[in-house]
Amino acid sequence: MNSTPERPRRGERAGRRYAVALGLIGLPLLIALIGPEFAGPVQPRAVSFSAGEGHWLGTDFAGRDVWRQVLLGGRSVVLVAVAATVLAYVVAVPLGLAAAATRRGWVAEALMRPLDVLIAVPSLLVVLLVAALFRPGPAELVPVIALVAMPDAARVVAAAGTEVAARPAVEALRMQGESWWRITVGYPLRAIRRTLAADAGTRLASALYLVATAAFLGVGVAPDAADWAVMVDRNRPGLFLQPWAVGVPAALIVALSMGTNLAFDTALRTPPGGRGRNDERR
Amino acid sequence: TGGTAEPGARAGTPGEGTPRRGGRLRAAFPGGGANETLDPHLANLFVDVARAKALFDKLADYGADLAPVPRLAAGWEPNATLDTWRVRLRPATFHDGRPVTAEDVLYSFRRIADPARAFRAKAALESIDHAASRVVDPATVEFRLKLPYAEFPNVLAAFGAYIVPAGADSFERPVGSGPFVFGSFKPGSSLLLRRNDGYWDGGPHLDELEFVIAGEESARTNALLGGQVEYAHELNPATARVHEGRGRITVLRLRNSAMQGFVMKTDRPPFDDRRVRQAFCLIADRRELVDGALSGAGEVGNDLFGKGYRYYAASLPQRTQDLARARALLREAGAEGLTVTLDTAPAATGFVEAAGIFKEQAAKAGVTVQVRIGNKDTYWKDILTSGTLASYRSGAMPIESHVSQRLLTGSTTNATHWRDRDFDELYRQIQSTPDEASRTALYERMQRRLHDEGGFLIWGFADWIVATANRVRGVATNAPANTLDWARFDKVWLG
Amino acid sequence: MSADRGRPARRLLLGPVQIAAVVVLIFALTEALPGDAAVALAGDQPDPERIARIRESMGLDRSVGGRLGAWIERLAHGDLGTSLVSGRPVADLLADGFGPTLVLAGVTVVLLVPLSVGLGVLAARREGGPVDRLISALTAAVHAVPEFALGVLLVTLFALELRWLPPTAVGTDGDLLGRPAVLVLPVVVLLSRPVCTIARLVRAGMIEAMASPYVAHARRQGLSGARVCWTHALPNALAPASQQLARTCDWLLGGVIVVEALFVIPGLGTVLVDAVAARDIPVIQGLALVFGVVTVSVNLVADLVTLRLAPRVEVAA
Amino acid sequence: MNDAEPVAVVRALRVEAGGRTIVDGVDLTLRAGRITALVGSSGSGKTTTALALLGEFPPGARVTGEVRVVGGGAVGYVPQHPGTVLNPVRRVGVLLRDIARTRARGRGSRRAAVDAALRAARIEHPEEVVRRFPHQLSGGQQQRVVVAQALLLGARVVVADEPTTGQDALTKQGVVERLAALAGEGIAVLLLSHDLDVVRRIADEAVMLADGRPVGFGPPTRVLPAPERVEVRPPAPGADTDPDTDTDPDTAVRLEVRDLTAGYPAGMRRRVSVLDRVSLSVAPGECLALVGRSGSGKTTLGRCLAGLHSGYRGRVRFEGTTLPRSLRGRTAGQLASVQYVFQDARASFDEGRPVVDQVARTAVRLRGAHPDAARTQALDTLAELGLAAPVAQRRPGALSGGEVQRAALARALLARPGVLVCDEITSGLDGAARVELLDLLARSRERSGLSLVFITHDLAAAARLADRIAVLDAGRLIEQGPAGRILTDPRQTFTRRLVRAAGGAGSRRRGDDHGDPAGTDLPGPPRSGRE
Ligand SMILES: Nc1ncnc2c1ncn2[C@@H]1O[C@H](COP(=O)(O)OP(=O)(O)OP(=O)(O)O)[C@@H](O)[C@H]1O
Ligand SMILES: Nc1ncnc2c1ncn2[C@@H]1O[C@H](COP(=O)(O)OP(=O)(O)OP(=O)(O)O)[C@@H](O)[C@H]1O
Ligand SMILES: [Mg+2]
Ligand SMILES: [Mg+2]
Repeated sequence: MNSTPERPRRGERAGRRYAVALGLIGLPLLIALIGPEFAGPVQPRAVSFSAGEGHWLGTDFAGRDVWRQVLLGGRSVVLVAVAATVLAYVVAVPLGLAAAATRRGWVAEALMRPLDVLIAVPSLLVVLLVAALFRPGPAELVPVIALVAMPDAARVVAAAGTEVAARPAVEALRMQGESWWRITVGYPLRAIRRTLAADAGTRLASALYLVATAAFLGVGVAPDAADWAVMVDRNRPGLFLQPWAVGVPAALIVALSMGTNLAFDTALRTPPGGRGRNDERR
Repeated sequence: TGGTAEPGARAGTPGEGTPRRGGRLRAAFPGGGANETLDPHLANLFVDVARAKALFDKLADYGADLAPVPRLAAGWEPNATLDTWRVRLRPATFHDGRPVTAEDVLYSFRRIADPARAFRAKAALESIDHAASRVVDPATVEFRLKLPYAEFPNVLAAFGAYIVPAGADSFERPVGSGPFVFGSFKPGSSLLLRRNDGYWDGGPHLDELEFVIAGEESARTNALLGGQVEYAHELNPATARVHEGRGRITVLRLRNSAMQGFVMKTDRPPFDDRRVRQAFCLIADRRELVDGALSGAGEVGNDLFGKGYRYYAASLPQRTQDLARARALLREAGAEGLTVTLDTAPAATGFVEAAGIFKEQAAKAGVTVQVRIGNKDTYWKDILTSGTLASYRSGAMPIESHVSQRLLTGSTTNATHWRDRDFDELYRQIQSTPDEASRTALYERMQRRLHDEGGFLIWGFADWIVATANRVRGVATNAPANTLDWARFDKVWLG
Repeated sequence: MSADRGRPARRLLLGPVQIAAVVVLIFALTEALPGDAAVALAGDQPDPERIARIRESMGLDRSVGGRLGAWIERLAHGDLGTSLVSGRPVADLLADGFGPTLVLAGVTVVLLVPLSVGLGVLAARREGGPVDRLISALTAAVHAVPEFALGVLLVTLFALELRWLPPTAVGTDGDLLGRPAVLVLPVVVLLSRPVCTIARLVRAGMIEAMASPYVAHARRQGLSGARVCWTHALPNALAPASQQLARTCDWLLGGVIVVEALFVIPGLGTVLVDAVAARDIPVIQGLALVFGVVTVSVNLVADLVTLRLAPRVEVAA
Repeated sequence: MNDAEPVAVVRALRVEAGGRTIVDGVDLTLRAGRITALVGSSGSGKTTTALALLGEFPPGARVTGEVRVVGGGAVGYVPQHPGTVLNPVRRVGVLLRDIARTRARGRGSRRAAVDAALRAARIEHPEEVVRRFPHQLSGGQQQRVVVAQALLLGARVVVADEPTTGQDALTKQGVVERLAALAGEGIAVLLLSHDLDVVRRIADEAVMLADGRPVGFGPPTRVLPAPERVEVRPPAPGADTDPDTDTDPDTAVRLEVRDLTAGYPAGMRRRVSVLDRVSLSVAPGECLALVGRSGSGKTTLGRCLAGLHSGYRGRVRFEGTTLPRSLRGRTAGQLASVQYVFQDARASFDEGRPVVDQVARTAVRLRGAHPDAARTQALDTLAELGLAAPVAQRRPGALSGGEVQRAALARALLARPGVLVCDEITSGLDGAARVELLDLLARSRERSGLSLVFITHDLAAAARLADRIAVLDAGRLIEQGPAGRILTDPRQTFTRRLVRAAGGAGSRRRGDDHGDPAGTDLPGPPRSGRE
């Protein structure tokens, strides 16, 4: 067994991977942020799902120019979905970790059981009701989507945190009189960051499409709003007539979600180097 | 008065040839889920009507121009004052062999009108004095009406006015007089029917007819393309455009099937001012609405219901967008810089799109339209009483029905709150006029008034799109949805 | 989670309470929805007099509490009530919907577990390698593709162009197992997103576990790579994935609206959508009961798995 | 002595990591049937060298030299920290059977092999232990389980890194005998140990490392310094009045334990009892050593005091007030007053933050010190314990076993506790470091009246530091009294056996425990200059 000591430098490859991830996020983000500035004025409608005639990506279900809609449609997606996902985790992480860390059974039950009840309620009902009672706009949609995503996230967090909360390192933190926040959230959060990133990355896409469903039911953005997720949903009848109207916004959403996930993956990559020694010394 | 529509033109290639007997046709419809029943008087959705029509008959049905065509009724005669009508029945039998008699007719109508029940057709039969109506002989019914009613045959063809055997109240295994006999039923999923060889209008060509439920449009299309069904009801205009002329399936457009528009509440500001209503009618670019909201599958409207139907005032000039005049009218009415809320909901295809388009058009006339998305399940009730401006649509019905249901002071679904004594009087006058030519003139007068100052902004008439497998023959194309030749599977055969 | 032992027992006791809470909450939400069955039934003929009549005939003129009470009373006798709209027993309606849902969910879960765990493990074992990058990119991408788009594409390709598979389940009348071919595409669509989420969670947990000292130690003992991976690392990676799996079971058993619609499979999702649209409260209540039972039990199982995978909790002070 | 065939060879090994050379120019030849010992002070590179034999290196290390295991194959390895290498979610039996299946066919023979290995590793009640999760074992039991794993593997080379730490003298004897027997079976053993007695007794040759460089090679007698005799400190005058009374009415009581009965949950409703009505007390400035066999409940007792184990009946009082059972209920002051140093020091650190930051937090949180001041204090305390600033600024993963152990002590000391419960804090230390550490504790006792509960297997250390010794056997406190008396004149048979075994582990007590601490056997530059 001859040791082959020199290990290849992996920094360069990581750099390339970051570039791919950032490129994937960057394009949709750029369109979302500056797109509206370049959208230009409202144009007269054409026949829906038609191609050509000055519409280089064709027209959408309501006869509007797809490219213009794409330029306009990123902001709400990015703002609402990202904000909702972030909000969901801002609540779910402390909640889940607190449930994982508490020693009193009833505290854990009091924290988590109501979430089970929420989970059992079809989101369709929740959104319908919110639509009927509050007629919320995009900003108010954020908490609604967060509410739908939060219980699931909290459960995943609690599950990942359960093992961490029982580690001797946590006992040592308690021994040091560390703050509740550091013991319950700070340290475990680092330990479960990979799981959290994987979970959050996939939940983002779900949040996006919930925006579209909600829009159709009258919550948040208008059902014919320029919003990528809404576009994907509403242009589906024309999928074969005018694929761009679904394809382009869907591709942007896929890029956004994929880029986010890959960026997480790259950022959390195991540092290069020997395995064994590192391991023995955890 | 009994009209006779010429049989609808049949689809298919010119050499479609003579009908062939046999085979099973599977027809996919959007449905009402596991809650469906086969009670024809409960019919509500298109699929209910199509199924009821296969199993039952009405006394009359609507032709392509929405004039009543005799069915179980062989004919009808009014008295001089138009308030008593004798209806003669043709010889026909129910599936269990019993003849269809005057007794059955009266039973059916009384069942529908039962105040303890809430059948949809009840409102249409309101004009009949059920207690005074009577059996003359087994083949003749005499209807006594509360008022003179020149267009009473419309009632015989009313939506849901099916004739069931006397005493029938359970429809687990329905017995009707229609062209098909009940086979088996799985609510929310499928209904299988067999040919009724003894049908009075000639037995169907098909051996079997199966209705399958597929709520999603793409599922119906896919099932059709994949050979799982032979007939798909209600396709998207976009889907139609994809497949039209490609030869894989046959796409049929049933013109003038659904009126599309907005309703303005004529008794509430700002629409209590007729100039504002007129301005709104001038704001609409109807072509843009048809193209954008209906994907081009339809015709523009002229703020009048029933384009192409009997008594339609086709001579009135087509209204087009005129923003300058609209602005002027608004200025006159002191309603410059107006802001209105437009209620809409995904309750029907094109609603939300049309609202969005109209919003943009209104902006050009300096009117701010705020689109408010409501709940689709309660939409129709909501807009009946609340709001000022709302999306609206209507299926095919005679112009008379439209007027009596929506535009009279006592109408139950008067969404424009159009309440006008003179107008009511004009309607009464029409119904007391036996002479058809005079009636036509009166109808023109009535529609001119509506065109000028009514609360309906009717911008278009949507095609109803159905598609069939290429071997399906005999499907009528000029039959708006809900009329006699629409979904008339007894005349269809497999080539 | 806490150190006490009575946890599973207490959870079993809490279960009925939770289910009751679900039922009451869903009842309250449906009640709070604008409109009722009469309005929904009246549709575009909202003749007020007719609505009042329908309301009366449905018993909707009774008080809210009275109706819930009557429902619960009937439930105590094992009677789920009858549908307001069709008058059919709710139990029948649910049974009709539950069959297809169970088949779909069952087949999906049976395939989901090995597939997602397999992909996650495969990616984690080669972190940063081409296989991992491929799996990571694919799972991230596929997860963001909407179900209907995937469904439509698959149907177009495999059913309409290649004609290998039937495009919808039309004609099976809910008997899906009788014609397994109709299940293929729906199950693939159903699998698409959960496979991605669970695989990503497994991958994340596996990377963590594979870098742990106990896995390194297992490797030193000459155990085969596969064994180290599957029996030493994997159990430590499964807790979050098991929760997500529970969520997926929940989702599948609650009815999967898009797939049911796309493939014409009248499962519980369709029943729910129809019942909500019709404001058919007895049916919604019946569904609430099903959802409550399903959610509470799958969550309980997931939590027991989580606790088993963190045995040290029992000594946590 | 060079006649047996070499089975593993290390030539000119040089390992650089974190910008410094950890191991430089180490040569090692392991021969079949021979025990080679690798000795040297804590942090001298022993573990690094041993892991190189397994082909493992610190992350980001630059490695030159040659490592060759003749014929390849697995190398048995007993790691220094058993706690972290045992899979937390798998039962001990499964972990062992997994290894057995690579060699034995059939369930029966696997089971037999596992059983034999557990017995060979001196585990009592193996049938009970196989059903447990690793965390349900005491530190010493875990250590023996990893020894059993190495035995099961049947490798031709076995590397044992501190296999006897955490074992009481009686058990240690057994483990040592087992290692010797292993060599007798023709297996090459590399023994890394601070326990020079053990090395002298069983090693065929020894390599001594200092700062990563080999500084001695040859038979142990030549390489290692000559041992000295055990000297037990004469009993303090007046302390021997009533040996079995744990309270002295004259002195104040700082910590008092009354009728402590503790256990662990086992199965749905059962509990296993680990401590049975233990009562003891510690006076201010006093050191009570707690000794007993591995698995007798020492750690459990310590954890009860610290509030880390709350499943007990009875009472723990600090200066007259009953302490809440769980440390979650304790105030900062109460936390500071009773501190605990974990037996498995490595597991008690957050692997993501530099050691010094973690150590300093104690002062910040429990004494309200300013973060900068806390850091200075942390660095000072660490330096006193022989951990220079550059070491302290690394993450725990980059510290040697003895180094983390000392860091853990520093972390607890920074609370300026009234009572410090030390759980096996000298097990990973060489003689000199141990002496330094004990002296530091002694100074603290004098300076600030620190009371110590000193859990140890090292009777010599106990003798050096403790005023009194309490002996635990199977959860019962069977004897306690002045240190001198217990060590010289134990009354209970069990204590007698324990003391005898400690004395006889190498026929002599560790000579380096007493006498001149600076003149210990380990050459090399002064500790403070090690970096
Ligand atoms: N990744 C690393 N980066 C920098 N220094 C390291 C790293 N890993 C270990 N060291 C240092 O290398 C030295 C040798 O470590 P090693 O674990 O080999 O010592 P040891 O002889 O086994 O000590 P002990 O007896 O305390 O276990 C220690 O001072 C340690 O701090
Ligand atoms: N979580 C647990 N569940 C069940 N039994 C346990 C648990 N933890 C420890 N034990 C058992 O309790 C007994 C006492 O353990 P403890 O750790 O207190 O021993 P110890 O005296 O510190 O031993 P060592 O010297 O080996 O560290 C042991 O037999 C051990 O197996
Ligand atoms: Mg070491
Ligand atoms: Mg211990």
